[in-house]
Amino acid sequence: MNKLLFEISREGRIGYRFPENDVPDKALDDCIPENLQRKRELPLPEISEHELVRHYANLARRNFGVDFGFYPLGSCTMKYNPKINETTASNPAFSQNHPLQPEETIQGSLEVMYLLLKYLSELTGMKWGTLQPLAGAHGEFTGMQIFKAYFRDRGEHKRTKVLIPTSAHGTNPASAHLAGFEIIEIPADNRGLVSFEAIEPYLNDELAGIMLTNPNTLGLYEKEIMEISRGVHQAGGLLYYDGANMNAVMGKSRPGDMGFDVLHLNLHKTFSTPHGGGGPGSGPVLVQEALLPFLPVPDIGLQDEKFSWIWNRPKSIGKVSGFYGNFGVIVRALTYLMVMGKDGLTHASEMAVLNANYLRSQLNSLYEIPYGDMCKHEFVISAKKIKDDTDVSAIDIAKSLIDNNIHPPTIYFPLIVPEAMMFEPTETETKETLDDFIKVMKDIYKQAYANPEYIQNAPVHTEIGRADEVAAARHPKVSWAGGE
Amino acid sequence: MNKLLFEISREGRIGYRFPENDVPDKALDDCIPENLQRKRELPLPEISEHELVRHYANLARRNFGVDFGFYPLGSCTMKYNPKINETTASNPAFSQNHPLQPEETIQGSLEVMYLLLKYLSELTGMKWGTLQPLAGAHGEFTGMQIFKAYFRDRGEHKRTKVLIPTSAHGTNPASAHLAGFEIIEIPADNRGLVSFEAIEPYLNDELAGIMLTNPNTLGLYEKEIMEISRGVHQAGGLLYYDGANMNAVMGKSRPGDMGFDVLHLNLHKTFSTPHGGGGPGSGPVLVQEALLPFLPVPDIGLQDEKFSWIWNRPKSIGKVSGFYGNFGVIVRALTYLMVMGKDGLTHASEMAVLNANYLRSQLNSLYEIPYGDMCKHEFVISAKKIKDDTDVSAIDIAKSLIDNNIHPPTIYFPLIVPEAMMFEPTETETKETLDDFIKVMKDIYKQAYANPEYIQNAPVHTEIGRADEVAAARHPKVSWAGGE
Amino acid sequence: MAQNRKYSYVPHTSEDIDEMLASIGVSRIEDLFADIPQDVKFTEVLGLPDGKSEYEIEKFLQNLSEKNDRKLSFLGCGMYDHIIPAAVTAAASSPAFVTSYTPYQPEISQGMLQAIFEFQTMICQLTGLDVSNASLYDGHTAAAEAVSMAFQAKKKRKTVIVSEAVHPFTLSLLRTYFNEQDIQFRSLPLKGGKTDFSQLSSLLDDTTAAVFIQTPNIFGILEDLNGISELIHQNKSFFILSSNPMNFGMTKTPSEWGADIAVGDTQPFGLPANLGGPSVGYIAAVKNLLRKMPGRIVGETQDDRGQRAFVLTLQAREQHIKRGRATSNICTNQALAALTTSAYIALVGPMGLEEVNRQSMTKAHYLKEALLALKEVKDVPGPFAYEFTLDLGNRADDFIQRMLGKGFFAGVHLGALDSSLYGKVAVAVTEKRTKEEIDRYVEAAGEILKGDQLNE
Amino acid sequence: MAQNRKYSYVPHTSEDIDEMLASIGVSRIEDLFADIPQDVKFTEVLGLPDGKSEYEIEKFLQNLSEKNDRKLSFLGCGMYDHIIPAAVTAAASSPAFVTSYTPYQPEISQGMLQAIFEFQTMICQLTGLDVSNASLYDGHTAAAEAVSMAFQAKKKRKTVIVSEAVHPFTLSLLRTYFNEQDIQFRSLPLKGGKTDFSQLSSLLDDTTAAVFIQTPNIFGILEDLNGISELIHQNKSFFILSSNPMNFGMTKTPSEWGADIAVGDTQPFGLPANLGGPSVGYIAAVKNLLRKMPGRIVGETQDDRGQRAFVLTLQAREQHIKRGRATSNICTNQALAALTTSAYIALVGPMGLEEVNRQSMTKAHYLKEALLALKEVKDVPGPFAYEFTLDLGNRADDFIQRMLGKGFFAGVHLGALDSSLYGKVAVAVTEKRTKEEIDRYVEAAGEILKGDQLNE
Ligand SMILES: Cc1ncc(COP(=O)(O)O)c(C=O)c1O
Ligand SMILES: Cc1ncc(COP(=O)(O)O)c(C=O)c1O
Repeated sequence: MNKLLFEISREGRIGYRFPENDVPDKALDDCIPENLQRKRELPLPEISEHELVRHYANLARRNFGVDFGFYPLGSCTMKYNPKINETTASNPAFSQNHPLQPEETIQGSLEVMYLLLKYLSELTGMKWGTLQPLAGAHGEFTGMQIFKAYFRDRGEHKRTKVLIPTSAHGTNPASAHLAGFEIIEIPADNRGLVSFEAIEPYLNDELAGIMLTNPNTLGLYEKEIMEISRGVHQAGGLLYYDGANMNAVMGKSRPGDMGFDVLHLNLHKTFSTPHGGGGPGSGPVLVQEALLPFLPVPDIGLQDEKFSWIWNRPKSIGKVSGFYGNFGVIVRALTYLMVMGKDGLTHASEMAVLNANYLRSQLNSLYEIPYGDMCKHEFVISAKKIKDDTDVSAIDIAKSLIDNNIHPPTIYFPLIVPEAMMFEPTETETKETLDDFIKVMKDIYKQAYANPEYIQNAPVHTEIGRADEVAAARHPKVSWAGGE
Repeated sequence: MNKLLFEISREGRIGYRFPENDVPDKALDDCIPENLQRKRELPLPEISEHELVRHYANLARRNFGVDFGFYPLGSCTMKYNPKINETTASNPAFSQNHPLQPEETIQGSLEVMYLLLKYLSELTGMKWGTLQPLAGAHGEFTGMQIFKAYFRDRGEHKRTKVLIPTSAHGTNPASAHLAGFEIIEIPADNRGLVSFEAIEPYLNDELAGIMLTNPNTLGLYEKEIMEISRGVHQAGGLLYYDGANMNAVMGKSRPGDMGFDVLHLNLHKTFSTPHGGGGPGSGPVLVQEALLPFLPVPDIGLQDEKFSWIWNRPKSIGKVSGFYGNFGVIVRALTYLMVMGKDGLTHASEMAVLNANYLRSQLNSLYEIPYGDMCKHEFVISAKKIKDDTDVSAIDIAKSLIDNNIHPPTIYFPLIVPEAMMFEPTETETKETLDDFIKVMKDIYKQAYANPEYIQNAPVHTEIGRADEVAAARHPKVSWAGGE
Repeated sequence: MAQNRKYSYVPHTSEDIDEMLASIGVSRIEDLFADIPQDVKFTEVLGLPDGKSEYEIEKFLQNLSEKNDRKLSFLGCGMYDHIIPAAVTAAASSPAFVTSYTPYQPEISQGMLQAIFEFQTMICQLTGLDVSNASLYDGHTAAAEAVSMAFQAKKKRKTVIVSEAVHPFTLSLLRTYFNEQDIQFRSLPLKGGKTDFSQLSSLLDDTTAAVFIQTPNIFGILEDLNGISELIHQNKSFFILSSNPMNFGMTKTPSEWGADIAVGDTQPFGLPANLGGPSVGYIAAVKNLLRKMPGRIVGETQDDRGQRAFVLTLQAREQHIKRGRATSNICTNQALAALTTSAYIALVGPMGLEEVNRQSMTKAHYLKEALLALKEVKDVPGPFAYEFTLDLGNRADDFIQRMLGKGFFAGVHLGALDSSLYGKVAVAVTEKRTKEEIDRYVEAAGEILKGDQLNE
Repeated sequence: MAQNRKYSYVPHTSEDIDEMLASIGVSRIEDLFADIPQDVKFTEVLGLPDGKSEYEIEKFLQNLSEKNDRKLSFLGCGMYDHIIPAAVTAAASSPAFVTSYTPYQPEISQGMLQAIFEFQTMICQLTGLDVSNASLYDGHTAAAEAVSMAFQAKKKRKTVIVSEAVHPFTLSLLRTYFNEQDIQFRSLPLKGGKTDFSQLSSLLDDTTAAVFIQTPNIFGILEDLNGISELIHQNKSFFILSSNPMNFGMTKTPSEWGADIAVGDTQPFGLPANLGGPSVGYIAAVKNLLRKMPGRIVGETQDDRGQRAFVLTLQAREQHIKRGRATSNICTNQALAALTTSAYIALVGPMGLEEVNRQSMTKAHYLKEALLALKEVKDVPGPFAYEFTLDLGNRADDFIQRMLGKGFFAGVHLGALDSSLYGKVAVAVTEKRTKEEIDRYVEAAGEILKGDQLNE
């Protein structure tokens, strides 16, 4: 158990030495009026460099990452993050540029961004886009603002409704709401799919559009996608594609060809950039031709072999983040995309789907998989029957996986599956890893019936046991408050 | 427990992609005669990049380093290894040079080596030296060859005896022996020191010299050093200084001023370069003026602001390693030395000695410290009384420290102390760390008397328990032999 | 034994594939995609380059990077060129942090959870406010989240008052975020290089959810916020204060000014500018806004063995629970970058922050005085820390361009961000710049500006 | 609040120092050095620079490094410019490996111990021999350790026969190591670019402890060792074979040639040249030489819970136990670099090694043929893998110098290593070189050499 930085702090300890000041000293009062000066003490930690390094080295030992084991966290595409991405991204000639440098001094970086946009457009079948959104949800919000700007431009002020399947990721409704849309939840049919039938009632002049992910969060390909997209378009609406699941269909099926007008991708999923304990990510947005005018500014232009920022976009929704996106993440994604190439990306999707279906076929006999008989890159188990039979729930199974050095799947999502467990193995896992995992899942199943308490008490091999989340929320302690 | 690389290997698995060959293909037989071609299969592992990364990431979790906790391994100076050293050493403009590049293309690297030699000479009070030796023992061997060349040059062929204290590190006699000298062991006196009296009988025309470290391996300053050096010199012999303990005396006492003729330093101890799980290190050798002609070739020269290799040294002992030393380690050491500067190095020695004496003074009441009443950078406890009383031995105490997340000291060395435990805290540890350690040592002491088996069964909190070293040596398995 | 070029990072041997297909019960990979309707199946070849070896792509990108050109930088305007200690970067590079995701499973995520808890604490310590979160995308979106919080907490109020001295990109972004018919922006105008607070009373009314101020403002000038919080609070509105947190090493902090919500970007704490990202948005607020906070929050609790444990908490605010009614849509944030900035703060400590501030301030004042001594130069006057603004009028672009030719990124022409700021050039000087560099800047500027005068 | 410049990396506050001194029972730091006799106390000020900030030293070293100049490299001669996969460097950079020392304590060192056990195994797999160790300093000192083993195993024999085609630095080093009166070196002479084995029988006698051969030899030429081991073994001497192990991807391995001891340097496996170090000496031997092996050896055993465990073993050979009678004096070795090379071998695998060899070979042959087509160029003939030698006579230095001007490290003038090799230039071509680069080399060489001819 690590102490907190504040608990190892010692007054007067110096951690780092700066160069000596080499311009003539100047009194603080001569620079900054007294009433603008800080009076409060800063109660920040004072530690040595060695302590700093040890602190984080030991914290790191207490964290699981995909570099350490199987991490089939559904919807998150925890694939291997190639180390070469770190090499290219840490090149100081990329990483040390200021966003407001003159354009002629960042031609290489602009080309990186331009190429990535070009390749992503081709991969998704879209026209062009922006790299400005800083994560998937941010991309969704950007997309919804583009919807809005489009309808505003057309004077269609009545279009305020966005259809979102009940199985959608929480960010979809949150982003649409944030952008001022009214959300209509569309239930899945008994196949786990959105049927044309289900959306038909809403195909009217109040419809702004629909947000879908395909394959959907059950890992199933939306079979009626073309009917849906035709219907939405005929009703004057737009289609938004949540690209979180793009890893299933690269080179196999393009959102642009499915009729989507706007989409985001998660570079930190499909394109192998590391997840960083929760970020930074990157959520590029791509659009069809008709929506180009609404993209955030600045765009990147290429003329006479010179790249430049283009600010003059009168219909643009404006800025959605401070500068141009998480450039460090963008370099990594381009590296990956270019190493993989067209065949590599297609092959990645194929193997991702193969791995998922292999797991699915092996777990099928014991665990209930309520929807579909084939999946794409992920699938969802319901532990409901086990729970009813043994009182062992999805979270218990998840915790038991931890005891087997496997990161749990996404649980209790999508909401339409009771006791949901969503597994996404990704393509970079070996058959041996999958086989080990299958064995563990079978053992857990047996234990659940034979000795349910054993599973309910998991994990036992970890440094901490289950944490009291109710107490955490009831009496929130969200910052260190001294030695109390 | 990690599987071995060989155990995760799968035939046909590809871990890495090379660029496509872009010159016309050529048949193997057209290049290499058939009878020179390999016929044997190479049974090497076949794994994916993700597996490789995971393998080593998990191995790393199973290894303790000074980045993770207190590591008071005596004689090894496990101080903090500043991260800036890694930054400067990994600069490709340093790391990617070939040793046989034209001199004019490595002027920067030659200057690095030149500066380091210059600074080390000043710090030790010597004239000049070589960076070629690749570790401390290698430096000793180089030094002994310089002794030999010196006497050969003077035609003093009878000088074959080297005096070495019984407390010396094992590499001292091994290096002297390897260089063809006969070793005379000098016992410590009851102060734990080498007395002039003890060496006096050997001060004759068979004496080649003496190898000493000062402070010695008991952490004690050799009080009679000036008598000894005068005696040895008067008898026509030379003095070799094992610089492993230099961390105690920087800016406080210089081997050159003590009368030493040749010495080595361990850059991986005093100069903060990381120990790398056992290497690489670096063992520069420095000499007094009279011994300059015998240094290994090439030397580094500076003329008209141009650095060059100097090969023309007819009396040189020749080469002692392939090229010029562990350059990567040299860059790190120079970085450290320049960050520290003269005051910083002196202060480091002061604080190293303060830390050691603080520990010593706190442990003194419970543990027997057979020699000295003040120490330099390290000190040696004897667990003999505890062993006699409780049957808990030095190794048991060491293993019990492991259970407390502390790396054990060096044990059973120096050989002159029964049940020896040699502690070297270094200057980069905080008082809090020392206080925690003192508390653990006190608890262990109490436990040893109260519940000796508890200590004898340590460690229990580790992934493996005590290993059967006898079986390992009796039936050596030194490589993986398939699934047997 | 030619290598199959498709196999990048994919471990499957052809035997693996055969075995797996067989056990699934299909015969070809294509069968796994049979559920894709024929009319949306992609049957062409992607118009992307062929895959290449890592080595070739590394060379390619190295070559691209060499088309960039770095000069001596005096740029600020939201991103600052401070010294980044090697230990900070090293501490944050551990694969265990880098390759993990959001710490949903506390039992195997205490490392990241604790690091974020420490980040939250340090943001509270710096701002003097009570609560913070696990990070937001950047300082500009943090501004939007703060305004959004204010609107959520004051459901009936639809106006936000924004100083005209905030970063133009922040302003642009706020307009993107809050473009609803019923939301109104009111501008608190400029007076010289400062916000004209004399107008505040008249702008405040019962529709005002929040007042948004930035200090140091876009000109680098430190706003005098004396009495401002009282005005705002009398009106039951929220006081949102945006700041470069590096300045807290020396200047008054949000709690001292009475702010309810503090936002900004922690990039100056150990992150390279990286053409604008990743950086980290911070947000801190008074205690009673805790349940309105956006994004992840880490809290302290106990495990079932009675040990201290950290967990994601108050998730009922978040999109995965609340969906359309969440306090924010943020999911993935900037965790690793937040960890990096915590490590920076912890390493340099309060004394280090003071040192950085003192040096940056001293050097910035040294430069400004030397430039003003050139006579040809006018400034936007006002007290500042380590960024100031010159008023070069028509010569601004030319000055920057010609300074570029002499090896300097001389400053940011604010007119490029907002045309109303035409002629104003913001110049930032950090502790990283040496006297020699600053003197060269002055010399170069002198040559350019004096030359100009002659030619005019 | 000026920083105390002495405090680099030292955590002590002045209160700490006071408390500790008090508890020791002295009043000043100086008292802790009271045991140093007055006449050896250093009382002056060290003639070293003042301490500086990391940032300044980093800049200083960056500037120094820019005095170096990298060209397109065709250098070999013991160090080769192969592609280094990013994953290899990353795998070996873990602080847990970097900041540990020799794994004396198996309970907290299984990571390094297993990694070394794997290294040993891969060296055995590559050479075909039975046993190996945890690494030696470099390939050249490994040669000396091998000869030393032979002398120890054949106590009465005092002669070693060494081919004249071994690396001159190896030879120089062997002469440094074994300069005793009673030890004799006998030379196995050259015949063209190969060792003249017809002389071997006459040199072998009952004083011969070992025969030392290198293949590929200093000219890059693959020695034909057919029948050699039989000759040597009939004489009860040891056959020591030194090789660049990269070649084992394609050419006959030590066990196939019947060698007793194999040595060399694993630098080609993932290590940058680093001006010559760190690299890694490997040594492998037949089983019955195990107890004569130098340095650390890791062995497999079991712990007291019955689990597999790795430990340092056979320590009775080593200096810390045997002292003067140890098999070698080596203590610190090249562990981390050895781990790096294991990671390389494991990542590229047997197919990768073949690929590297096939490409390097093809490209080297492509270059050599193109150069020989220039007519002006003679070579040292013989079969080779990816390094060959040109015989440029008097033009060697000038050629290298002028190629440098055109952007190439064109080769190593062997005459600089050993004057008897004057005029011979060794040229290495790895998989890293592209056709375009090689073609440029040929063009440049053509210009220089043809020009020469005209001027002669
Ligand atoms: C299906 C889906 N949509 C959207 C998101 C939101 O992406 P981000 O977390 O990058 O904001 C996620 C990721 O968690 C997701 O899985
Ligand atoms: C006193 C002493 N001398 C010599 C050595 C040998 O140094 P190295 O291990 O670098 O060869 C050591 C290190 O272990 C030592 O402690």
